[in-house]
Amino acid sequence: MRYSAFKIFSQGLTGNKGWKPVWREPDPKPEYDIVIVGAGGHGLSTAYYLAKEYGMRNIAVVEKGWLGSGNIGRNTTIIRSNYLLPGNEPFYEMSLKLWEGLEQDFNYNAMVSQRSILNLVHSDAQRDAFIRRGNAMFLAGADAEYATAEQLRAELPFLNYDNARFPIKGGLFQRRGGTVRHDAVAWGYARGADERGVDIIQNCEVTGFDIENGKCRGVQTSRGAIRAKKVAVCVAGSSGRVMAMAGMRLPIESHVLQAFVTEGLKPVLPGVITFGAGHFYVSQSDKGGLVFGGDIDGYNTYAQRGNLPVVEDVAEGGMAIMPMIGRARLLRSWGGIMDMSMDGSPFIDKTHIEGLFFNGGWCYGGFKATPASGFCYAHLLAKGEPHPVATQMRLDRFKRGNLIDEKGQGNQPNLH
Amino acid sequence: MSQTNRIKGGLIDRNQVMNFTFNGKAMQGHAGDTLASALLANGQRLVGRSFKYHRPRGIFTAGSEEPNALVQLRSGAYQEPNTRATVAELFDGLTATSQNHRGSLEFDLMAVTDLMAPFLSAGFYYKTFMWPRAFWEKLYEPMIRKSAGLGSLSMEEDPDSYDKGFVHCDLLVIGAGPSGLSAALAAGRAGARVVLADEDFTPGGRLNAETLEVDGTAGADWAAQAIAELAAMDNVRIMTRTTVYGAYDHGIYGALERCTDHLASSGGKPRQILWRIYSKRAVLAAGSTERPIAFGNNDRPGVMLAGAVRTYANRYGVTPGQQVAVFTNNDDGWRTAADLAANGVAINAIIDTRDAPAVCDVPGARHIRNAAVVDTVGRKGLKSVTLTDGQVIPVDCLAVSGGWSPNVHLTCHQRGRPTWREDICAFVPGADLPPGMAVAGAANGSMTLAAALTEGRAVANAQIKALGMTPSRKAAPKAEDEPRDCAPFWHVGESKNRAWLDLQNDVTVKDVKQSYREGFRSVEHLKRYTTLGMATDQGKTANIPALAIMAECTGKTLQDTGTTIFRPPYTPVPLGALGGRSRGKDFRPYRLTPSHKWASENGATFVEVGNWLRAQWYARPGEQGWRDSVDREVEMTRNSVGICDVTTLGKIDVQGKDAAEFLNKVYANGFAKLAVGKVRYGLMLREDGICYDDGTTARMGENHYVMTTTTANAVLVFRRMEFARQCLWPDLDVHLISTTDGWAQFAVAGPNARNLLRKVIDAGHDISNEAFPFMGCGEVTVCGGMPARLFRISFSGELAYEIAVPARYGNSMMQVLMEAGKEFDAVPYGTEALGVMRIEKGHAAGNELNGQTTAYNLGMGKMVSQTKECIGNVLSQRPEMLLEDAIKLVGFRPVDRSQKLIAGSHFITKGDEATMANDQGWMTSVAYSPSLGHSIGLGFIKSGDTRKGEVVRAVSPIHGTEIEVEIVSAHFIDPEGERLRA
Amino acid sequence: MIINHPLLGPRDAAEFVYLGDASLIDRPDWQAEDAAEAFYEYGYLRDNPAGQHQELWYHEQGDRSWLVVTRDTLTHEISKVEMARDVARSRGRSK
Amino acid sequence: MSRPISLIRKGNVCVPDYTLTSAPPLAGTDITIGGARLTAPADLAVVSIALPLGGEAAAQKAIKTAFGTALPEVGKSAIGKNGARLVRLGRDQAFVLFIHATPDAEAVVAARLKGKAYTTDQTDVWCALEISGPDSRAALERICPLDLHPQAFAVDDAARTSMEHLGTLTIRTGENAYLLMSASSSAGSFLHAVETSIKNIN
Repeated sequence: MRYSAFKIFSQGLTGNKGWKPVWREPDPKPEYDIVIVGAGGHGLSTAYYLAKEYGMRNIAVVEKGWLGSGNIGRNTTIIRSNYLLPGNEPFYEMSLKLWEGLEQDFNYNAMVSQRSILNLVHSDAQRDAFIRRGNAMFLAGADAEYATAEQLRAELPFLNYDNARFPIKGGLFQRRGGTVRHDAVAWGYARGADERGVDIIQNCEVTGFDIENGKCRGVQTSRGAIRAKKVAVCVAGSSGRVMAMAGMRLPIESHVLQAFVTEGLKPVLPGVITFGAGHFYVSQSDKGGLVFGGDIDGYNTYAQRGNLPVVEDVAEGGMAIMPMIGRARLLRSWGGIMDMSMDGSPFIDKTHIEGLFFNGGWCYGGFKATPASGFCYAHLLAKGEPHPVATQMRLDRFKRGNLIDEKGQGNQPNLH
Repeated sequence: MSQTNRIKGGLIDRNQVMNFTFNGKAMQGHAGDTLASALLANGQRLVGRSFKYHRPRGIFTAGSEEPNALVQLRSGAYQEPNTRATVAELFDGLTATSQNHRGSLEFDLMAVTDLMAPFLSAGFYYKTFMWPRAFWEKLYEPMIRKSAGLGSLSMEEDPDSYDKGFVHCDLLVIGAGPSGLSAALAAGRAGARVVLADEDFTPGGRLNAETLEVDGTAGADWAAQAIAELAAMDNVRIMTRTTVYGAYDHGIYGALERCTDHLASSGGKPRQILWRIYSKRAVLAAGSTERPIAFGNNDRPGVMLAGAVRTYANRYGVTPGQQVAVFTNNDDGWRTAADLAANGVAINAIIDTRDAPAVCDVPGARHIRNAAVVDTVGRKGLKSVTLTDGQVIPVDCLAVSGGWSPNVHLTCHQRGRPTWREDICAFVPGADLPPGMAVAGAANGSMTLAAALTEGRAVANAQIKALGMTPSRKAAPKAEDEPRDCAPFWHVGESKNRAWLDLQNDVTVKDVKQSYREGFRSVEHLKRYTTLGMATDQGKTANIPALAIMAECTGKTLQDTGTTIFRPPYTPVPLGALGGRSRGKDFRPYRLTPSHKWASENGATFVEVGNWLRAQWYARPGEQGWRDSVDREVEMTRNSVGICDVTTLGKIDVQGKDAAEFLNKVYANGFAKLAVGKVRYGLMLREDGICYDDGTTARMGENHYVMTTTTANAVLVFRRMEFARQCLWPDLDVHLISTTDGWAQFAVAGPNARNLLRKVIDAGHDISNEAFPFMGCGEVTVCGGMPARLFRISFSGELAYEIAVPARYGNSMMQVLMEAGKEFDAVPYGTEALGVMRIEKGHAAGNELNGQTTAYNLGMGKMVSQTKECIGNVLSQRPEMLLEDAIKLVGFRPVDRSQKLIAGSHFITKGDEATMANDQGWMTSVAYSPSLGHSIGLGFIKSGDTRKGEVVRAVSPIHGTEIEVEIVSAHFIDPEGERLRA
Repeated sequence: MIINHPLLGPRDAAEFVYLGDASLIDRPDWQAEDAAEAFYEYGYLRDNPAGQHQELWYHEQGDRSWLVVTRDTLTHEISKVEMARDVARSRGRSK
Repeated sequence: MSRPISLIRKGNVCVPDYTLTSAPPLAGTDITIGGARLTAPADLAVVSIALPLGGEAAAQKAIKTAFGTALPEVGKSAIGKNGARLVRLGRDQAFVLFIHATPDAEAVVAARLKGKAYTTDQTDVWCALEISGPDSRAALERICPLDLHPQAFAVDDAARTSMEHLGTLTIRTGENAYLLMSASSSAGSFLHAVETSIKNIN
């Protein structure tokens, strides 16, 4: 069913009774060309682009819970391509360009809203690093803009300029950055994939891989065995547990990132703002809630919940840069499990097991990557080689010494 | 307007009159009122507008579950959006305004959206606003954003202060209703350290709202007695106005105490306190929340929850209406009818969905069995209700009860799932409670007063036993079991008009059905697609009926349908409280250098370096800008002598028989053979082979070393060294302790450095070049016997020393050095001049040691020993870290010397296009070199060590600039190091 | 979270700094034939279990001891806390 | 070139051209608000003692001889000769706190221990405040995560923790008295934190 204003009008006149299910609820077939494990954002976009770009239709996406139940539905909805390193920046810029055409592409309004992202600068060293980054963004064809404190004061008068422990000295804007309605991304991709014949099978947990002589032939699931020519794992947050079933240890730890939303407020923030002297980033949703987050809790966990110290740390950061939010109330907090990788950057790669592919390690940058991740994973699955913008996202990069360490924190996942 | 709806009774103090305004209208209430009870007393039924359709709404509940009656409280910078009138205590002078309307509350222009409702059903926005693309951000979204949101922030800094605190207890009792009081009494009598927390300002819970008796006294009186008994116990702490909002790991609970919200002014005291309650055990006695039944136009002002209606009557002495009907599926609804009737309020009808006899006798009320309300009339205030059989009953208040849901929220904060109990039509706590928690009373599905009292004591006693204490033998308080039968009934199928579930977010029964139709059938999909339960009330009244309707659609049981996950906070918590005192200048502590006082008296501008404040430069009168000061400081240092407080560098005292061996393992370069009285530069690698810190280490004695780290990494280096000491080489005899703050350390640099120091170092210490050469160290005395440490090290490239004295003498030492330096025109210099000189000298600092670069990149690859065991040397040899065309640190100068270099520019080979593929590296640090008279820079560029003399482009597209730069040695000044050895 | 320090008793986890898997104690032999491979695995690969996890915490705001904490990554329940120095020795580490 | 430390003595043959004056960051602090008083102890010297690996017994013996009291268990402190307080911070680390004005506290302790333990001067690393009076515990409750209830934190108990982002050492010195120590560089923020706590409960 194609969505349009006319459709809404005609349905409205007939009591909205003619809307059809957005996706089917198929039973698994015995065999597929590709089985994608995980109907999160990345898994669904992979299926969508496999079908749309590479004409592959005999695909299943199997999901342990409900589609979109992973981090696609529990993030702070930010999109941006303000990366530094050549291993990352072209990839994220491609992703941002895909976001920019996404809604028309899949005929679903995910509310891609490019209201800008701003990284505040509080020291000269930080300024130098952001200038370096902004220039890297330009070199990769992205946009960037450096604003002085005076320019910021004019544009964002509510920030704490005059009574700050760490005064604001400027900031790096990416005007094309912004937010997207996260759930709608999963739904849009699911709908698009389903329309093209992809079977999205919810409540179907993978319990094992069928590996024979070093080749992956399919998966065991809670709904029976499914044979597949290729198995594409795409379960960030659960990568450790799932790949353990294939006997693999990964350069990944699972950590929880909490996120928060306030009660609905009339418009306050134009775009995304991140604090540079503490852990706090924030945007305002179309519904009016301030959506914010900070640092990960910092210990290995698979429990989708965090603890108070980080809640307080994040709120301190918020109060430090925008003390006018003191009387806004935190409404809800939640936690998502992140694949924290050893250099803070992801993987889209084959494994040493033939036919078994891996996509993960997104740290807390997975949401913005959703389109490009799916696109590049689809490319790898269909063509057998990495997409040109994802050539560094390999599992063996640590052995080779080719790191993609944006923050320069080294092999300690909780620092990325 | 007068208090037309005041009736007799209640817990209010009629002698205290409180004046307040609502939308500018002056009204009066009494001490003990909430804003909601006072508004109702004044006959104000319309109090707000709903989120999506701007429907007129009234007060719906009498507690924190309120979805409708949200107001903006106070004014100016104190403006507080989305405040529930139902929990806001009335104070004299209170001002409140209604929210979310354009025009007046009565005539909201945005109400037009309600007429468009057929086209605005669940998820409509996902299906449109896509064409043309540019219109989304230009037109559609701004329109949506403007109409979304409820209250407004003042945009001024929150003028109130907040505090935090830590409370420890054996048993935390959450809720001071009947079961909570019973539990607290039992635990308190047993001698346990008890914290009893309740969100209300008057503890007692439903006891204050009911006419039930405990131990033969009125419930509210019994509650007051119980509180008095508890208050007299040293081991019990009663925290009223305190909401326990979250259950975190290992018995830690988050709680918010509202200290001054009930006062006209906080009087300079913290407005609220965020408590972290550390409990060994907890009893959740959070009670239950009533839920509505969905029927056509059930959102009119005047349609209220039945329990709330009698709360207003019994506790506040207010009747929400003069002509009241009750619509119920359970026995409890009848209590409302009975209690109001007893207060002389006309009860027109009791409409019971069940085909059952009357629960009690209610004078004057018609009992209509097996019936339901299908619709209502009265846009801005209820006028009548229509029943399934078509009969119309004129009423101005309809009390609705769809049964009660235990407040299981906190039981689910650690991912526990509630279970459905058919007999009470409710979800009760599941098996996976947060460790240490037990549940009692209505929160546990024990819905009668008698059961709550008994269970409260029993659960507390079990917890007391588990703590190894002896329970008190005193019996539980006694009450009667009131009738609580309930028959499931969620929505009136016959209703043609919209039947509302989520009153704040305007989610209707039809929306739930459409969600099902479109495939959004999991409860999480339902929530996310329709926004059910995502409003400020978190669906406390709406969720269960909506889930029941989804269960009807899918044919599943409610148990299988499940609930969405309850997460903290239970009720919303202001960000100000979560931030506590850490805001403004108090966001983080200040660390001051020992000479801070002197510096601030001598023209210093300070800069934040981590938590330190350091002098950035010292302006002198007549200087036009910071560059004047910095240039002067550099020139005078290089020409004579300058003094810089370098105390912030980390200092670690390393002692032990194996200290040398230990240092040899943590530094990449050799340290085994450093002689006593000598200093060595040391490079530290992370285990992954990347450089992360450098500094000098001085051998002060046979088993005694003093290490310095960078300012930024002092804590990190210490942590990693402790790791090495305890976890990697546990049998080395080595001991670490930080002395960073203990020694005031000053760099004294420049050709006259020795001459200056000779004046302050006591005679008898030979500091001549021969006796005390470059990289020497030792203990000396200054100013007549003051112990000091002297290091001959140089960051500036000049003849330089660092001299350290006990920190309490630091400010004095700075004065002395300046006094003694007068004859040399000694200058103090700040971090800017320090930075200029280190760039002139080609020393790497934070911009170069940024966690991404190796010794190989820094041109120090050979320092990394491969002939000893040390951290990082193995992984530093990975093949792609040693590529021939790897970036190397070199110097840069502009071809046109008048041009200014920009840190963060990228290098592009001449003739190449400025793209990422052609990126050759970047400029890390730049400075104007007063010594050379032009801008200089350090930077990493591919194969830099072999490209000296080449001219490349330094591009900074973010500035729109590009300049030609020449690759040169990083050592701009004195490359042979003659000065520092002088 | 609360960590029951073997010497100091229960302390808020906020006093500690987390490092990661306690396998980081088992630093490979730098002179072994396969040192490069062993250090790669040591430095980069993790079991990352969903369940019992032995992990390193540093009592930075306390006695500066490193601890090995055995904690369930699904429930956060802590079943054991040991001094890392003792664990290191028991695993054969010395000088 | 190094020579023994000679402290300023009257009658020193060599009269220095310059003299250094001591300015400890909280010197002179004496604030009373409601039921709590905040003072900065004068001339409090702090020296750390590390027990050598393998030499613990000898070090403990030397400590006992030097201070007249055995090194207490971790988390406890004990008062020895001349009021010196030994605070056991960890397995192999202790502090000794004593009143001593001149900047040679470490040398004094080292001499007494006769090389059986490693010593480091910590006097200037720390600043100290004593909070006393009936409201002390209530005030500390606002910033101190430790359970200071007498059942949990007896007189002479000692513990390090973090308060308002500052590392601290707390020693219960009396029924209603606590010695609080924190880094000397952030003394101002530390005083502000404790003082605000007292103000906030009044």
